[in-house]
Amino acid sequence: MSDVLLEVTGARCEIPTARGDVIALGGVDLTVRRGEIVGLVGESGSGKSTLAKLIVGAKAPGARISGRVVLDGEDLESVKPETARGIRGRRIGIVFQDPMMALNPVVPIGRQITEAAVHNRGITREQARAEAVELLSQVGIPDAASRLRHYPHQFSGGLRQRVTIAMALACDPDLLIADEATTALDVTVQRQILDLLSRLALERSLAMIMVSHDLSVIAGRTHTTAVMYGGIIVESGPTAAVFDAPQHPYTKALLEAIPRIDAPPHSRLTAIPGNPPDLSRLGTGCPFAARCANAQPDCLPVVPPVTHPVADRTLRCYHPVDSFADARKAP
Amino acid sequence: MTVLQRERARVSNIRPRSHTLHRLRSIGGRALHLVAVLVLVTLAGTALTDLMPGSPASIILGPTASDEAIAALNAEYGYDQPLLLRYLQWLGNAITGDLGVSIQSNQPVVEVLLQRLPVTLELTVLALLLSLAIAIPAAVYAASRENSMFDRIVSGLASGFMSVPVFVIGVLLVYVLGVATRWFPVAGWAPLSSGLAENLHFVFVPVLALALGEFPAFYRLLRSDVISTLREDFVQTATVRGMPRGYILRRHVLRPSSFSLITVAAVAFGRLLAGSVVVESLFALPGLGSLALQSIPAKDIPMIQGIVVLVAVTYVLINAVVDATYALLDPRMRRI
Amino acid sequence: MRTSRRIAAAALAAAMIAGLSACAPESSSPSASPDGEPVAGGDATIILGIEAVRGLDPAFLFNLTPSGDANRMSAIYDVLFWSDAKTGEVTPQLGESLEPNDDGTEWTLTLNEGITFTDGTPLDAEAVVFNYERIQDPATGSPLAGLLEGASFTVADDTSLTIALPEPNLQFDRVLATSLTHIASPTAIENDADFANNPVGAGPFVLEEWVRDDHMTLVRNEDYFKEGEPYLDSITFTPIKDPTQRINTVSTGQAHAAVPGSELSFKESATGSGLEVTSAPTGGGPLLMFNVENAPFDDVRARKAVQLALDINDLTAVVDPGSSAPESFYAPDSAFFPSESMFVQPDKDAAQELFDELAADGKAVSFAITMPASGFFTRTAEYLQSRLSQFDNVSVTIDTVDNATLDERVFRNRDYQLSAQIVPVGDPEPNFAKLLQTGGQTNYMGYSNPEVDAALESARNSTDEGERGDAYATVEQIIVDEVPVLLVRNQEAYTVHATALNGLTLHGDGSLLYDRLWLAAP
Amino acid sequence: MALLEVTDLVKRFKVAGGTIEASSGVSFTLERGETLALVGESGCGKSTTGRAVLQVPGPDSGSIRLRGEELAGRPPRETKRQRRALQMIFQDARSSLNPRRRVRDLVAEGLIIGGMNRVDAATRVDAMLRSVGLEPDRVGERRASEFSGGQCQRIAIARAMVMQPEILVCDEPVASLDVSVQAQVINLLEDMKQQHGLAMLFISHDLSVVRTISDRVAVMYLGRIVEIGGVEEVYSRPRHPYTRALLDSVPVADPHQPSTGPALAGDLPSPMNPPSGCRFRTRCPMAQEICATAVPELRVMPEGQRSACHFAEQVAA
Repeated sequence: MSDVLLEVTGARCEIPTARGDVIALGGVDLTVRRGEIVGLVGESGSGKSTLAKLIVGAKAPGARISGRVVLDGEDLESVKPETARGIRGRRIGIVFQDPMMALNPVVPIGRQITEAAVHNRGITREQARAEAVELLSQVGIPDAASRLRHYPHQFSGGLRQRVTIAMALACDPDLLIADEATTALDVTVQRQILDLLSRLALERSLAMIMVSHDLSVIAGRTHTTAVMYGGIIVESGPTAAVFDAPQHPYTKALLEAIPRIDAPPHSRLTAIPGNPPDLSRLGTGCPFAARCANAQPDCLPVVPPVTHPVADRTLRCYHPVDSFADARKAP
Repeated sequence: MTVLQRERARVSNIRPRSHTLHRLRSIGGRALHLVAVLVLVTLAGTALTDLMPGSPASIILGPTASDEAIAALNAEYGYDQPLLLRYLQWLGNAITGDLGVSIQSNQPVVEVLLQRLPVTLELTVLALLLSLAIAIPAAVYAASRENSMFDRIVSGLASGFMSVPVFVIGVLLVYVLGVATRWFPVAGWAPLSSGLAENLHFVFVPVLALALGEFPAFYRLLRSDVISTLREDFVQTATVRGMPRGYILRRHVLRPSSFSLITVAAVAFGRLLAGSVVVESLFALPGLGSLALQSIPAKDIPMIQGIVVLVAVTYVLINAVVDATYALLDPRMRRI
Repeated sequence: MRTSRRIAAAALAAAMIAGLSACAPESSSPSASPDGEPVAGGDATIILGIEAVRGLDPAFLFNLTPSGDANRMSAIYDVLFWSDAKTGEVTPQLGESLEPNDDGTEWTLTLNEGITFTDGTPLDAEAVVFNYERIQDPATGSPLAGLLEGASFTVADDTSLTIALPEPNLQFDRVLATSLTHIASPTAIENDADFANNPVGAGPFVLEEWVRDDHMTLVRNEDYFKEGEPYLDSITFTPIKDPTQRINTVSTGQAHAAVPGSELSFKESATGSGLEVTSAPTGGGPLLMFNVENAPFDDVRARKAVQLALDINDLTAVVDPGSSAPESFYAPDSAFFPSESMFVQPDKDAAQELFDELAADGKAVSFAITMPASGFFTRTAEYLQSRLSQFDNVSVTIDTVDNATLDERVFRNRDYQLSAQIVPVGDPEPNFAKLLQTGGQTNYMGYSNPEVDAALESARNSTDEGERGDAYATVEQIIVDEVPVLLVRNQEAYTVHATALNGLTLHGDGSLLYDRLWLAAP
Repeated sequence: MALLEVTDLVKRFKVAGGTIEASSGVSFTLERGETLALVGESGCGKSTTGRAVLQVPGPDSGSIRLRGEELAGRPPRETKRQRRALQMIFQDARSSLNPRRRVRDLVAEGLIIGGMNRVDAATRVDAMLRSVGLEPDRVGERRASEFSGGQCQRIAIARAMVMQPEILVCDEPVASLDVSVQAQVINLLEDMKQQHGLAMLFISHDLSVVRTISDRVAVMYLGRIVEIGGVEEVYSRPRHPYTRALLDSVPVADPHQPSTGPALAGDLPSPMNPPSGCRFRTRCPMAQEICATAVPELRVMPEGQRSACHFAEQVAA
């Protein structure tokens, strides 16, 4: 059995709109190993959610998608759509940003948790219910058995997200995707959910993709980090390495733009000039070039290719940060 | 994006606690509402007949009647009294269940209404059920295959039927199902007492005419609601969890998409109840519509008021049913 | 003096029920029922236009149209005498004879012997007098009271009585045969307050069940005075408002006969559907009436101008396809039908001249057409507006009103300029007279001409057909010259029926005689 | 005398089934040139309090004094002048700007309504646009709908600042902005404060942002201030268990610094019937019996901040 669980290669996604094609993904490779927690970070429009949805087989209406998704050695593009849907439903779980929206308001949560297990794994309703009770207690919902009958609106925001996590786990998947799973939550609840996800990943040997706009969320909880900008992964590598020694100018600038809770008051933030790119008006070259302090004329004609400056790391930049000289020290 | 959504989540968390009091208040409020509606519409019914030309007496006695005879008859029925006094007298009797006697036919109004109601009720209920039975599967299927050939054909048909008045539909159906094929009778009515098959045989074409008139509105509404539900996150969640399309449509999409359909269907029910005049007269059905059609020009005031009361009460009842249905369909509406 | 306002009511009812009209080419002649020996038995369904909403009281024979009450009353009460719908000729039925004295002031009515109402009460002279005195009684409020105003009755014996009229009238038999011909059981009238809803007569059929707006079932009167009649076991009357649907029910076999209403275009669609049409072309018909008491039609030139401006052939073809334009006020079969039409030909130049002349006098022709909201009348109004607006110095508006308003404004207050009514003229007496004589009951025009009054009077008091003919020709010529009314379509009473239904006889304004109806064995 | 003095501010809302006291006796002061942050999780009443200060809508009871002059409960007509000294910007700048109007008109609106002639207003508007980093000749004639979220927030800031306010109330001004743009707006607000001697009431749920921009901070929980004091003091030595838990929950963008301390358990209780005594007691790891019966008062702590906790002295450092 290979160490690699998921391999995405050359993923592209173009969405036709009235203003022209939006290139939501411009050729992305991503590898997730068994048990690995990958952070996928980027600002709005970076393509991180599109990538997550592409992996689970969801797409915007009319979107044109290409690239290969190989899950545990099986190429999901080469099998029938129904088969691929079944494999995905069974082996990948996904948790969305807003639990209120991700849960059907008029169906009891018990049914929502069990339906996929009944359908994908062919177990009986009773078995599925028993499992659901177990799952709900695992994700920290007290009195789980009696709450199966309840509807989403009868739960608080934090509990609701726990319910969607239980749903995602109902088929005992190998990969869990948390797409901005804590963004809509208060900071104390976010902490609870992040702790829960970390614990579940460990206990169940889950591989996990944590998608977030917030570097802080990714920092302490992932093995590897991929930074996205303008529809491509600009930099990836072991989380500590990426944070300590960012090589892409965007990663570095992003880290400096974050207000730090341990900085003295009124310390000036290093802002990135300009605005995130308009994906329908992307130029030919590096999408970050217009805002980049290191940009040179050669950044513009062609998107930088993927390079491997050191083992385990990828970079798409012609003029990387001299990261080793500039390395930040751990406190 | 963040705070706004959190705010929404928080608001939806807040549930009322004092349910009994709330429910009592809402029942009391509804009863009060019913009374107010009834008073207003029956008063308007009385006043409207005042505004129409001619008097009941001149219509009863015919064009040859002398002015004295008309005055005498008006006095006998109390039509020389001021509007308010006349209304109060009527109201007093109505409270005891006496809606008076028809000026036209001399029959007790309550008796006539009870005789007519089953016909119209059957017509309305069946028409509504049939139109929903056509609209719901068609709308769900079309919405799930937006812009497909099926969608375009059915949506075109719906627009077509919407722009054709119901009497034209009726005439067409009569020709096709009655005159040309002789499958169904072209007019008339068989009460349930003459057998269900016979009854349905007579009622089918009028019901179909009404249903074809009603289904476009249902179809279009449900189709667009289903399309927007299909864009909801929870549908996407179910899809990526590997649930089959049909299951998702049945289990996850239909119910949350049907709230406005229920409201519109209820309004349609009320409208059909008093408004199937065209179909009732085309098919010669002894229902409330044809009764109203006779009573209004004849200035049969007791009958008009009786119809108004009946329709108003039905409207209020329907609203109660709709509320109950909402609670059934949407657990968020339930007062725990 | 109050007679035939009921005609206006008939017009109203006809207007109410007229609806869709199909396009049809030139009308075909009515087909006759196949001859053959009548067969007993069978149940017939007959479709009428409207429900007898106010019950069936002979004193309230309010709606004379065949699609309304007259057909039902003929089945239940039968007729004392009937007037042929085509010729107006009076024939006995329950009655045996009806003879005037020389000057027409006294009429002797003799009944057939041994007739009883279905409740056992004898239909004798007393019963007839009871009915007629009830009509006279102001407390009854009968619309027919005017027909018997000032009359007195003397019972001679069980089966005969004399009717003394306040004024001579040699045509009274025609009045009696159309409007005073239904006699109800005095016992039922006296004992049953709701008698109108439980009618008891001596006719061929007895009321068995009546579900308003649905059906009225009548069964054979086993004690009917004619041996072997009626032939049918039962008759069911069903009211259907939509005229096309009435024909559809017959063409699909759901019913045996239907009375389509006043529009003649349905004849064509009925024969097209393989149905029989029994009809009686009569005189008179739908006519425009000018209010001669108000501007602009108080000036004869204005009426004349409209007459000259209109091409009645064209009007007929447009408004009621399948009907034809009239050539006289009298039916083609009538003895009074003129050898040469007195009706004027359209002359647009002459019409324009008159309109201009009136405008120059400061009397420009500007008027409203007050019409009931029904197909035939509405189309007529629209036709008038479109054709007359082609002329200068004319302006026409249309005022479509409901029947209550029409009754109030036109028939009661005469607050209109141009309107319309339908007056069938089987015989000129009584309908034509009541339309045109000073103060006549349907004279809503306010028209008065002593010459016309005199001619009508002399015709009424004459039994000589030649004398009557001269008088009616005089009347026709004056009406064509002075134009208080303008006839716009021929009139034809008709019933559409399946081939199997035989023995249709049209009386009065077109109702059937029910004793002689029979169904051919299938 | 403080520039702004808010005392015992109460604001209630009717909702289906009852009443919520969103702001439940809140008191604070704001000095000239000072930034006070109201921080807390959703439903704590921070936005309600901020809006009540601007009378949108006004409080149900309590006092709001601007330079000693009472604003609460007085008709808008009488306090027009004072209210111009208070301006506000919102989280969703896009929807607070009419998308069909031109930027110059949007910014000038308050001045024109205030009675300034158009020429003078135009000069002021262009100067202000420049100072928020927008080139008036390039953006002035465009419509608000053509701009991104960050640029809209700049326009909103210009629109508020052109009125020359003494106090700017910022309601989650950067919550919906991307990190890279958020830094621009925070820096801009700091510049405005420096240049114009502005006082700010800064409402936010983000403790990192609050740390960067504020002088003082008030931590709110279920309609009450539980701790208030200088940013340094509160962040380095919190004296309320809720503040402690909040700080522990904030994720840090440093892979070597894992979350510290135990996570706070449970969810926010229903604001319709908050817990008796100390409202935080249902989730507090330190709760004792007294917390259910006695409402803790804000007490001055050795570090200078004030904390409303019976056991403030024992909160872990």
